[in-house]
Amino acid sequence: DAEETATPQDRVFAPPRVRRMAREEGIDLLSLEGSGPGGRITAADVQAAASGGPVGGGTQRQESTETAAESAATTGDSSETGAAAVETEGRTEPGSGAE
Amino acid sequence: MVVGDVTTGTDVLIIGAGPAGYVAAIRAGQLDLDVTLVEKEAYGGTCLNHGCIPSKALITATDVAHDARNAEEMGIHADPAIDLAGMVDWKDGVVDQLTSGVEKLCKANQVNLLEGTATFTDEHTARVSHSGEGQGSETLEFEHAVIATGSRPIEIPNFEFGDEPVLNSRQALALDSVPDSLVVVGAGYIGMELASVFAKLGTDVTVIEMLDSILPGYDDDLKRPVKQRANDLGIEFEFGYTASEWHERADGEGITVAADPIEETAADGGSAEAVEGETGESLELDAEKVLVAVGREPVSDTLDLESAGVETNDRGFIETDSRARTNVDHVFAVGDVAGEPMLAHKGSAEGQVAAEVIAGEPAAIDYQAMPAVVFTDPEIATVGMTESEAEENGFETVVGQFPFRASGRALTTGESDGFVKVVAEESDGYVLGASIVGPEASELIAELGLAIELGATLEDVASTVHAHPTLSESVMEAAENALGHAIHTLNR
Amino acid sequence: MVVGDVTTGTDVLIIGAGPAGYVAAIRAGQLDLDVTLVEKEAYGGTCLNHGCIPSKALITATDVAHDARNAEEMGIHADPAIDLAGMVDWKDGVVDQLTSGVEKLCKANQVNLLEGTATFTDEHTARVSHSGEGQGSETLEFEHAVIATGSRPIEIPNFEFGDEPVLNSRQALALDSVPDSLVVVGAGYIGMELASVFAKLGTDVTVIEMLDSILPGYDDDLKRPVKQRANDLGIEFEFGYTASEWHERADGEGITVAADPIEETAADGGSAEAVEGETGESLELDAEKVLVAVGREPVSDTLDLESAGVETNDRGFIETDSRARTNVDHVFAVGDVAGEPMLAHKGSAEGQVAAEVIAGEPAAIDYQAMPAVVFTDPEIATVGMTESEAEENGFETVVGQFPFRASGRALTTGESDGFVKVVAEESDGYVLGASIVGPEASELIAELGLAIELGATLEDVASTVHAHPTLSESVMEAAENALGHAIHTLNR
Ligand SMILES: Cc1cc2nc3c(=O)[nH]c(=O)nc-3n(C[C@H](O)[C@H](O)[C@H](O)COP(=O)(O)OP(=O)(O)OC[C@H]3O[C@@H](n4cnc5c(N)ncnc54)[C@H](O)[C@@H]3O)c2cc1C
Ligand SMILES: Cc1cc2nc3c(=O)[nH]c(=O)nc-3n(C[C@H](O)[C@H](O)[C@H](O)COP(=O)(O)OP(=O)(O)OC[C@H]3O[C@@H](n4cnc5c(N)ncnc54)[C@H](O)[C@@H]3O)c2cc1C
Repeated sequence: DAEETATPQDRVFAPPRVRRMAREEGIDLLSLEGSGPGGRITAADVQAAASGGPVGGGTQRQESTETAAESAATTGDSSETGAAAVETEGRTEPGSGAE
Repeated sequence: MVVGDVTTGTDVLIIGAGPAGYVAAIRAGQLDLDVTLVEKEAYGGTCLNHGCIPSKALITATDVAHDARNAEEMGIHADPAIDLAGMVDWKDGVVDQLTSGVEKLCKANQVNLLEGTATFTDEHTARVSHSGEGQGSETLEFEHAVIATGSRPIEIPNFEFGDEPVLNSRQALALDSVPDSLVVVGAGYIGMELASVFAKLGTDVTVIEMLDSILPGYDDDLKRPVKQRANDLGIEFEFGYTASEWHERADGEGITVAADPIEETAADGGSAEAVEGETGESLELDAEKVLVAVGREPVSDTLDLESAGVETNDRGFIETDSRARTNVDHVFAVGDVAGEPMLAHKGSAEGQVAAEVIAGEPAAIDYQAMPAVVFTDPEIATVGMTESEAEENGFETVVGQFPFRASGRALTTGESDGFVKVVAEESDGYVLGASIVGPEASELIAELGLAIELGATLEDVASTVHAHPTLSESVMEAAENALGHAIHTLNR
Repeated sequence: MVVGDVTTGTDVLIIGAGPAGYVAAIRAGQLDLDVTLVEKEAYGGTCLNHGCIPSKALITATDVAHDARNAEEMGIHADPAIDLAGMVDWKDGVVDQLTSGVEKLCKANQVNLLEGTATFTDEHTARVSHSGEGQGSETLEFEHAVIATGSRPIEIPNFEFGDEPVLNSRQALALDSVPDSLVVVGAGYIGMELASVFAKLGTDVTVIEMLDSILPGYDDDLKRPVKQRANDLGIEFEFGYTASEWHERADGEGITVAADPIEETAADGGSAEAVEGETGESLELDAEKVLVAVGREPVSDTLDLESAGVETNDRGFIETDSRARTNVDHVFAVGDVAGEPMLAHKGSAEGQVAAEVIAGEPAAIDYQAMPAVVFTDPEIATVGMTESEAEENGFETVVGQFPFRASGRALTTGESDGFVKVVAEESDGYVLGASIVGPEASELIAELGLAIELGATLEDVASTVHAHPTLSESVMEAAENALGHAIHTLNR
């Protein structure tokens, strides 16, 4: 379904998470053929390119430093005490500091 | 005009011109189907005439006055006078503009409009009776039918909507003078929206609710700012009570509404208000009017559905599949009559699907997320799953939150109660749901609905640049918070 | 406090605590870098102290009064009195709350805060001089520096900001009494936002603009509702003129601002106002004050940039690459000083990238779309490409539009001027850009920004269910219109 009136060559249609993955992997998104709707580049396309072949289970995805933070946030937020913690932290937010 | 009994044929017969039916009709017209839309009362249905639109018009208008009256902190001193008759005229003008718009859009899309009440006579014919004087009825043969007859307010024993001081939401929205006092039965979204409107008009409002809190079904943290604001407006609550009857007062100065405590609630002490020294005792509330807003029921019993072979479930809803089809293949049902959530946009979405399926398109109801909004003060909006729903569905979740009191934009509007909460799948960060309570919650939820539909992750939302200063930055910050790197609130 | 000359070291030196600098600092702190943030004046920079926040606070507050005063149609009769001193106090309270929040957030993220003015002494050191009495200066050694010194208002000949009746935006936002009359020089977004504020406060406002329309750079259809509303507010415009000088009036009753016609405009008859029988003649406008809002210029000349070897372009901006790096590898520049668009969220986004790059992350400025908002009445918001930009970029485009007068929600708020416009790539339907003028444009643009970032298509936006009744439905309808099947407006 790629037509002649294809999109200008320097525009990539891919979500931010995929763009970051490509940067992490050192892959130029312009060199990829998107497999998503309308040719959108997906995470799987980047993974495939990174591993030089078709995609596997998708579990090899590199997480940056966020992984640790994510799990910390989960343990904190999934319980009642998590909610209480959010309240407490509120004291250092802008907007809550006015006397 | 058709007088007497004539038989005409149509590809698609649509019964009911509310947001489900008229949208189905317009879409079917766009798809070059021959469509007849039958409406017995008013184009636009409940939503445009007696629901969404008039309620939101009065909410906004009373807010303009309320905001000005309460802006002393901002250096504004105003004592607005409200002329309810004038306000209702304005609201009626808005309604007229929209309903006549619907009529025009139907015509422009080649929809045949027919005024009358439709009943099925068999699987492929319906009778339409015209109510006007000298108007008879006619028979319509159809290839496909779309039932979009909507819902009506539920009556409770001893409170008949015909009796003068007893109001349903439709009648409450049409009052042209402000009652001194009002009892609202039911603290669902309609009851709560109207309770705020009247409180802002200066009415003394008391809400009676069977359960032990407002807005059943919503998470406590979402309700809290709404309950607080309602208290600030002077709205009184009687939780754990059910309205039993009303009578004119002996002094002729209004009515008394009696309410009985709910056994369970009183027994387990669930509601502080209900037990406080008067367990088991009935309440007597004096008021000028009583608004009954305890829910809505499908209009499926006045259609002779049996003649067409269409079945309903035990609550009267017509069950449908993902193509909006009933148990009868060529008959579809959309909107409130087809089940929960009874919301206008859900009906419109189903209406589009029905029209497209009839036209042979591969349409289906496969939304990942259906938004819902409560236009209280502040607004509540939700889309997708709550944290506990996500967990029940087997997801490991991560949650991010951002309080509006940390939003620059919220502070500049003087409205900073509430928060944005985003629920995502932990490992890949896919956004599963969101809930917002606070300023413009109804608008802010749209971005998160799109995020869910597109399979966006927290990172996608967090790394999209949001304009400053806007409330929408709070959506981004909630996503960043879930990722552990919000800028304007602390993480962990 | 440090007195005398001491040398300390820091991983990351950030100069300037505006939305670019403080966000870089917080993010760097989150990434466990050792950060020092130097600010010479006030945490939060221009944006929080003299820009975005105070302007939006006054816009919202004056709107509350204006809306109430003009709600007779809705049945509301009010004659609000505005106490500008009180309003400014409130606004200052909002600013204080936010700036002290920034300070706390920096500390909570282990950012070392240093008050003083920084100048480079060589590629790896800077001197910070403290302005307080008895305060000396100190030398800081850094591994990386982030320049976030922002911008300042441009002065024009004969209008010095120190002179009492001549105001820049900062001074205008701090006035505590309402001027009877005001000349605004420049019809860019800052001039237009403040012109509306003062008109709503009751000031007679005249805007002088060199070009032949307001808001240069925006499409005519977006400007039209804003110009119309400005006219309705009684704002007068003199297009094709440039302010030449001002003098006190002989009667001591204020000043006279003189303006000369722009040659070209007068010559080609570009501006009706400018040519009408007085081509080539100067204007004399009497007023109490004059606000000069002709643009902003980077603060890059007070930093001894040469000592660090950092170059600027001929407009004084520091040019950077997609990692926010200057020509010197370990020195970054973010925010207004790093170039257009000079918007807070652009600076914050660059600040985050700079911090992440310094921490070794593969961050880059690779946003597909940067939103921009003008908080006029009504608001204008844009994101991504306009139709003509898309065509210049080689796209075949399809455009969809939805007017707010067809939006139920817009009608219920009494604000239905304007429209949503979506520009998409024709063959696959990718959303490329959007522009909105009308109610809550600033919030509605967020969904379209996300759509562009995600590579969403028109169909994605159109088939996402949007809550009814909301303004966000207009976004969906504009997408449907581009696809040829909008429900609530006619499709071509
Ligand atoms: C006070 C109030 C506020 C609300 N606010 C909101 C809100 O903010 N957002 C939201 O999403 N929803 C809101 N709702 C709910 C919303 O109004 C309904 O979900 C929506 O109207 C359902 O649309 P529908 O087309 O299914 O039915 P309806 O709108 O009820 O329309 C059905 C139509 O069918 C006609 N009809 C019925 N039987 C026949 C027959 N036999 N022959 C011919 N015509 C027939 C009726 O006259 C009616 O016009 C509100 C409801 C109320 C009461
Ligand atoms: C009236 C007005 C309204 C605006 N409205 C909006 C809006 O609605 N939305 C929007 O996006 N943008 C708006 N802007 C623009 C916005 O304010 C700027 O884009 C933003 O402030 C730029 O951020 P920055 O961090 O780059 O610089 P700034 O905010 O200018 O901060 C720079 C900081 O650096 C400090 N500094 C400078 N030199 C030194 C030095 N040598 N040593 C130590 N400190 C130093 C300054 O004191 C200042 O605090 C508005 C601007 C104005 C004037």
